[in-house]
Amino acid sequence: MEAVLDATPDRRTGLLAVFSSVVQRDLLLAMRRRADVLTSFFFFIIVVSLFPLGVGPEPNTLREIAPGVVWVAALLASMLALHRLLAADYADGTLEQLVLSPKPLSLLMLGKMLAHWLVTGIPLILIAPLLGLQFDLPGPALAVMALGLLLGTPVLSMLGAIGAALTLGVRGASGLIALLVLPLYIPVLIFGAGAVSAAVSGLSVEGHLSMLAAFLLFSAVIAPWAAAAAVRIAVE
Amino acid sequence: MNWGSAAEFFAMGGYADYVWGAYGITVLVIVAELLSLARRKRTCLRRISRRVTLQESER
Amino acid sequence: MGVPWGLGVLQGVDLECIRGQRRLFSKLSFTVQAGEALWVSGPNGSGKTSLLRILCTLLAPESGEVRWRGRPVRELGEAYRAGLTYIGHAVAVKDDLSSLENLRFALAQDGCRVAEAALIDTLARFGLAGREELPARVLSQGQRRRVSLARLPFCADRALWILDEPLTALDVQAVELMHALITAHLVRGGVVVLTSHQPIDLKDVSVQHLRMVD
Amino acid sequence: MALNIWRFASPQVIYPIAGRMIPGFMLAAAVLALAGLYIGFFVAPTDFQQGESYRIIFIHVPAAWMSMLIYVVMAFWCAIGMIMRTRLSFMMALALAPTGALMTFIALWTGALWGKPAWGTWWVWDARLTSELILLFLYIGFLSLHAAIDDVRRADRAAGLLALVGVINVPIIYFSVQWWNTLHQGASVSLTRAPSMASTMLAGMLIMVLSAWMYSIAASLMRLRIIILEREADADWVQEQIVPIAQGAKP
Repeated sequence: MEAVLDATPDRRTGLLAVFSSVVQRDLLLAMRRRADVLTSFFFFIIVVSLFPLGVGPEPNTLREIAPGVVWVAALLASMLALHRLLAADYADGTLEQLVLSPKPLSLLMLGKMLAHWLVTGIPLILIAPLLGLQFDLPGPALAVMALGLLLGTPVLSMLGAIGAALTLGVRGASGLIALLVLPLYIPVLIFGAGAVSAAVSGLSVEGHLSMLAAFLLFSAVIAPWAAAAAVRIAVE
Repeated sequence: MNWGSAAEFFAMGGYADYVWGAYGITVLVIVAELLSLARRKRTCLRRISRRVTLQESER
Repeated sequence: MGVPWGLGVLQGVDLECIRGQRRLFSKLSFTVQAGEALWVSGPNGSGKTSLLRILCTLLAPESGEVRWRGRPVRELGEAYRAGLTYIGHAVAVKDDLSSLENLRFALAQDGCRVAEAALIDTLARFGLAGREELPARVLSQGQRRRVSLARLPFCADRALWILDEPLTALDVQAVELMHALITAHLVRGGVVVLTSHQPIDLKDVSVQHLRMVD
Repeated sequence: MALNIWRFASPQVIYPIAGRMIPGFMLAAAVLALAGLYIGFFVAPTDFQQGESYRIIFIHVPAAWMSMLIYVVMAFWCAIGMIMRTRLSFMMALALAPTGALMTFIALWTGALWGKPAWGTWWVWDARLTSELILLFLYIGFLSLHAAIDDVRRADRAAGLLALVGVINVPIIYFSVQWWNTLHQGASVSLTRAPSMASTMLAGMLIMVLSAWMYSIAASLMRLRIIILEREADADWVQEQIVPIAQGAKP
């Protein structure tokens, strides 16, 4: 009986270990619930494939609308998965423990955003060029699309996490998240889709991609702080 | 003075629908806002006074 | 890096809490010395949980403040959280993870890495022998609470324990184990604040009783 | 303690003060509006390009500016509320939001009505109109988040944080849309770029901006008083002082 009373831990770990434990746990949970992960992935594919049915198979128009279609679908797919990011932790009390961790909450939130991006963002980046082929996009445009998504989808996860945190435990949260977060996504949509259409018409894409990189850095600064503040408000 | 007659003024150089439409909407919105504020205040006061009379009847 | 011992004093100064439109309590003050427990009791809805959440900075009081060793906890921030363990009313256990994984991640999140063997040994002591690998989904409410309580042996260097209804759904043996754990922590000079409907009678340690009124 | 100064601005103190200020602001708004419209319609000349339809700017530009300004002021009060933890600041933000949303709504409609004769379509994807539309979404987001959360104190702080995140993003959204607009249609389409303004046109517009400002303050203060009543309904100062007056003579 005595031994169990003060089994002092082996070692106090630093910030990086705590950060990676948050990411690890979320990835493990995502793997355990693979169905959730695939729904947003298939949602992306289905939404993109709907447009040729609606607009018609004519390659020129498809090539024209492809950048916008793929990016809007990416926005919606990543937003679909946001609700899962925090809602379960809020319900079962684990989010409280995260708030009470001795490490800064904004960095732990960054960990959750990273986990969300790895689970929903990366599959979009990999499959998007494939779907681009359906829209008869040339090779370089597909590369720019993948690169644009690589820079843009983390921003979607980060800004989306703020919306998810603000709507924790609120009625109709999934609809509300869209209303709160989509306006914030607009700059990413403009420059992401703009990059692909510039690539299609052979123009330079450096400007667009550097703007996306700027948004990435900008949201990496404000999103964790804002999400942490929102979580503290929700947990109160 | 830009306008020869009242009729000319209301015609607004052929843009009557657009100009008066714009001002009409603005007036409509402002009046609607003020009315809704007044109504909201009335219902709030009525609810409070009903609660006051309720408390007094209990005491 | 745990908070050093010595003057382990937790003070509530004129605490006031308003939830929704109701004032749960106001002008609530108390002092808990090192090595002393504070047992908070009272009917449901009397603000027990809110008081504990104020003490661990999850909830900001309407007025008044909480002091740890004379310094307001708002100023201490991370330093205060580093010396604090809070086990809430909600059992912080993920259904999809096994009890072993739940325990490991709960401790990792608090910044302490523990060998696998020690985890399994502790879970066994908490009556979960053989159930370490099962997903928490299949465990009973009492077992799930024991998984979240299994953290406590590893929080010996955390001066302040705040436990919300730790004894609910526990069988006699687990309650005994909890009494032993809490007593051991108090003997080390720590401070334990807990809520419970059953009286807390610990041998040769002082337990202050704070009764909340509805 | 330093914080107490803010406690002084308690709802009970502000309620009568706001009450006295409202008639003044309303009167100022009316007088300025009459003066502005008089100049706008009877003094300002016809625009050689757009004829008489340009006179819509006397209502479109003030509404557009006010919608932007109110959002910033709203975010300011939310920041104050979060830093100083004063509930009155949040009430002020909540009082401003609907008026801001209505100003955005007016700006959109008058913009569309102005664009129709000039470009033949009701909706022009002009940079400023598009940004105005997005600003309306931000207002709606603020109001619906606040309405969706039952606990008033949490609703205040959550919507307040959204307003802060929003106000940081407004310039980014504005310049992205601006850039997007110039890329796709070239600069010529910018409808609402003020036409070469005769001084009287400019004067009329600026007076109308002031009038819109006065009106927004008055409307927000009226809504603030109602929010105070709703939130302090069971406070005794409301029940003893306000209700009897309201039932008896006009306050």
